[in-house]
Amino acid sequence: MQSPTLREALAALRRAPLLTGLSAGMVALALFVAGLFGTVTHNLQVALQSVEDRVAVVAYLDDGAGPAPIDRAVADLEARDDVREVRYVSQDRALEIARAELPELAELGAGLAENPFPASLEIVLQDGGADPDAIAVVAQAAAAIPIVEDVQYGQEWVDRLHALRRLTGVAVMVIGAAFAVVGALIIGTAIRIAIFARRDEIYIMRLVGAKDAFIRRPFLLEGAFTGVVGGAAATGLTWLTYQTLHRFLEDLSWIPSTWVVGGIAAGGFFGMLASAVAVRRHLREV
Amino acid sequence: MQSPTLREALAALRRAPLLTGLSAGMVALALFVAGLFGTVTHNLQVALQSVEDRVAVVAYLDDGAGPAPIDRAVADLEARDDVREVRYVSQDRALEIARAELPELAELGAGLAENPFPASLEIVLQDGGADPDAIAVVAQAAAAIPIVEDVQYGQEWVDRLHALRRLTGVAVMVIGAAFAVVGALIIGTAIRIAIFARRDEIYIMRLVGAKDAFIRRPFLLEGAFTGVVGGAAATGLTWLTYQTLHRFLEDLSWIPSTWVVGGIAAGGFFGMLASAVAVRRHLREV
Amino acid sequence: MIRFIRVTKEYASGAAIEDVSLDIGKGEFVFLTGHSGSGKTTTLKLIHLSERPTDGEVRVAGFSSIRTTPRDLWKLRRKVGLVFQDFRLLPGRTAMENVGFALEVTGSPPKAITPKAQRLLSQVGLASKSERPVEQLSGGERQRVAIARALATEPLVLLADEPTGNLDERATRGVMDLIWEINALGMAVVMATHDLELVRRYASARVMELDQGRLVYDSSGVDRAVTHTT
Amino acid sequence: MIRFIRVTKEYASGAAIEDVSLDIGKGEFVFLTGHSGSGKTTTLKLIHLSERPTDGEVRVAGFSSIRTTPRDLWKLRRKVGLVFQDFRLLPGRTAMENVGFALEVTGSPPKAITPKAQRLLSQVGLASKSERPVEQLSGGERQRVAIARALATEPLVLLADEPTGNLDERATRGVMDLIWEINALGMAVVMATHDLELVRRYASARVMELDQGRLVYDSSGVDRAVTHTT
Ligand SMILES: Nc1ncnc2c1ncn2[C@@H]1O[C@H](COP(=O)(O)OP(=O)(O)OP(=O)(O)O)[C@@H](O)[C@H]1O
Ligand SMILES: Nc1ncnc2c1ncn2[C@@H]1O[C@H](COP(=O)(O)OP(=O)(O)OP(=O)(O)O)[C@@H](O)[C@H]1O
Ligand SMILES: [Mg+2]
Ligand SMILES: [Mg+2]
Repeated sequence: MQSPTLREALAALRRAPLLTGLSAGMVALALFVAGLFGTVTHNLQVALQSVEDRVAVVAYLDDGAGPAPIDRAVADLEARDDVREVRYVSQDRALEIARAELPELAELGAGLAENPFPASLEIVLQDGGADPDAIAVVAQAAAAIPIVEDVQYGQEWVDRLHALRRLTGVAVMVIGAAFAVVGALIIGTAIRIAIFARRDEIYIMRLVGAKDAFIRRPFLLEGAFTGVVGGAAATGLTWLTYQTLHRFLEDLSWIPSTWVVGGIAAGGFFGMLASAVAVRRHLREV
Repeated sequence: MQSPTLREALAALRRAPLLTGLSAGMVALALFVAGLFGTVTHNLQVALQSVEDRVAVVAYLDDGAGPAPIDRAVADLEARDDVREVRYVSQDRALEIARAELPELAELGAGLAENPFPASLEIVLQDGGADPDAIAVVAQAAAAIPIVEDVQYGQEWVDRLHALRRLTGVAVMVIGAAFAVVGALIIGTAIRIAIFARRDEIYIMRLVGAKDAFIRRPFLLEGAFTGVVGGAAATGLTWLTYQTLHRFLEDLSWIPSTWVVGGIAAGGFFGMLASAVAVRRHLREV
Repeated sequence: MIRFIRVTKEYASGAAIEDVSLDIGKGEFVFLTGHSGSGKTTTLKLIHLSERPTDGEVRVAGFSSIRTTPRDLWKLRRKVGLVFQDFRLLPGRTAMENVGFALEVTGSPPKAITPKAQRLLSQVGLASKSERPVEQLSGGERQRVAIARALATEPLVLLADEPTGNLDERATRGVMDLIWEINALGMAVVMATHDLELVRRYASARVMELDQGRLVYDSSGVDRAVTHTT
Repeated sequence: MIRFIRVTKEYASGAAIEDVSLDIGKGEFVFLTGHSGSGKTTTLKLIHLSERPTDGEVRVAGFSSIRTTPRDLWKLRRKVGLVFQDFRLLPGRTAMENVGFALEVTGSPPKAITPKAQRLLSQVGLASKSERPVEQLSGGERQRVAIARALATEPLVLLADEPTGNLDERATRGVMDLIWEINALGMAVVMATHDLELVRRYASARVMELDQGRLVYDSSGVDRAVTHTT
């Protein structure tokens, strides 16, 4: 004979495959919702990151600045730890960009006596540099360079981005917590119902002299199994949804595989935990 | 004695309140997810609408155009059915806006010999006017006015918005369908489990000579009840989540009350339907 | 009323009933005896069509095992009263509700249900416990509720599987007298039992004995005439 | 072995056992008789502590109803073999698995389980049906599986609630002989039954009679000595 725990768990599956299947399905659905939420969250993060990457301090240069001092300024700034990249934007390029971004400027052009846009250095900060204080430090450093006439860093943008980050942080936490609770309740409920359907059996086991631990173990295994199967199925469903959406939204990216593995493991652990709680409560009631 | 159907349904509730409660809870959770999704969808719609409202045809005016012909042009355009509003933007105002939107332009200003921005008319279309063809018609009409030098209508923007609309349409449909299926499965599963737990009872009823319809009816009522209670609870949960988020995201708006009522009614109808399917299948199996 | 035409019931594990033919008339009282596992319960299941024969035909109160669809089973069930070896009461309901339920299902006028159920419960000696959930009744009490339920619908046939298995002598006599009385009014009774004492006491009843699924003895022999004495 | 000290068990509906004191020694064989509803099942439930007395104390094999916590109940249960009025077998499992389960739970060496279970099933006459799921067994067969299970763990006390209620004469004799034999080896037996025939046949056993929850007769009277004859 195999281990009693394994055998009992398999017996449950064999005797009531419907029930176990339904529980696993329910868990899968709960985790699927979590998976969709994860996909949205992940893509939000990616999107935010790409916006953050665009946060740059712009140092406008004297119109007369020559190539040598400009190169030196670029080198100096790039040497800083908090700066990732420095890009030089010439006067001509600035005009071009302005034309592309503001339709009204398309009207300008050859008609102008002189290019009104100054040359500039776009200073891209290291990751996580969107913090207003960190930006101010870089801006001061840039302002200290002689050929720099003025430094701008889109105060408004930085603040807005910060607000957005806080907001999405809160939203992710609140909705994420809601989903986690929902998932927890669904798994727990599914397993309580499974136990409810087998209450006679548990009662008989006790009458025959089984220790609580002995009764509990197969349920824990079953819970873990249900959780893992549910988690795997949820991953499959999320992947299908992702694939479908991906056809229309090419920017969409798949959640990191660590999340997937973590999610399935959490499903298993969580299934076991929910079983433990449900059985413990049930054993106390009988 | 009351109606047998009602009595049986109440008896089920009385005998296994846990089971009925758990089923209703599960339905509530499924519908809660639907509620959250509804909130997101609704707010996406609101956001899209507000972006669409900003879609305008811009007619740039001759620098020498006097007030009288401008007023006439405004009046003519506003008389059109497909135009909601026409706003006059003077040369000075155009420069101001440009400065606010492009930091580089802040450098400009007094230094310029002449304001390079033309005056313009911003023509806001009626709701739903973001359709590229409708815009082209208005643009042609505007171009035909003598003092109009050029007409721009952000071809790129309109196209992008259209793409976004299609995209969100697809996303809402796909994810919405996924959630609907999830909800359906959860309700159906919860009720199948409830029935599974009562299989002996159903069997006995049949042996005593109960017609299938007689056996089925209390389950239908129970399903409808579960659905409505679940729907109401889901509405409560969604409302709480909305309230919490609203504190941080002031723009968030509550889903239309028709959706709420529709959702609860759908929950009831759906619970009944799921019960019907589950009982029918069960009765066929016994 | 009940006719088996060369009926065989095979389970995966072998035949529980083999080539049994029998004929039970209206108002007959039949004891079905035989060792444990000889096929008594299976025979009763075949009569109310909760099992279908694998071979042969069962005809009961105008219903044939060959033609009756699952959809129509309820019509047959209303003509047959059942007392199971394991009671099969509706859990979580009172004795009253269990008896009342059978009446309700078979379409008794709602007003008549409570008094009738009450009367039946008194007849089996449970008047004082009618409002008790069946889980809180003793084994013998449950068995009597099951008997009251089976009699409630005034069936044409009563099928009883060891109805006295959990009853003491006094209760057995009470229940038997009740069934005997109703039988005298025309209800056929098929009672599976291994209580030979009981069979001996009601000597005027017909006795059939099963052995390993075969009908090995029938007291009414070739002559199927009914002799009913009280 | 078993001692009731002024035990009363009240249910919401009234007292099922009232002020009962008794003392059953090691290796005694006791028939517990009484009418339906007199408290036989309740007495057995009190002995294995699935019900606790509302008043008084029950002591069994060193466990007291007052001090034993629910966590420790399994220790008592392993010393008590149970045969229920309604069998209480684990559904969906074979006869073999049901008996084996009891052995496993009580920590028998895994290798010994199958042969021992097989031997017990043969002793109750079910050798050929040991691999059959219990749902597919007849009433009497289930009852014998329940008896085999109760005996499997070689308990100090066997509590049997109408263990012959679904058995024919032959099976009854087989089962009784088996229990009687094991009793001779020192296992105490408390058997609730309303089969007075049985009580008469095993005349050397002690007889206790309950009536409406009171102990109204005890054949061993004041003298608690055991006279065991085979
Ligand atoms: N569902 C089933 N599947 C397989 N075999 C079955 C099934 N039900 C009964 N049997 C077998 O059929 C035979 C007859 O069973 P049945 O229940 O009719 O016996 P019985 O005469 O009622 O016995 P008892 O007096 O013990 O109740 C037995 O050997 C039993 O094991
Ligand atoms: N859970 C319960 N709740 C309330 N009353 C109960 C409960 N269990 C038993 N009773 C009552 O207690 C009394 C004794 O019941 P018990 O089951 O001990 O009788 P018994 O002697 O085993 O009878 P039988 O021979 O019919 O099995 C009965 O009147 C019964 O209705
Ligand atoms: Mg039987
Ligand atoms: Mg009893």
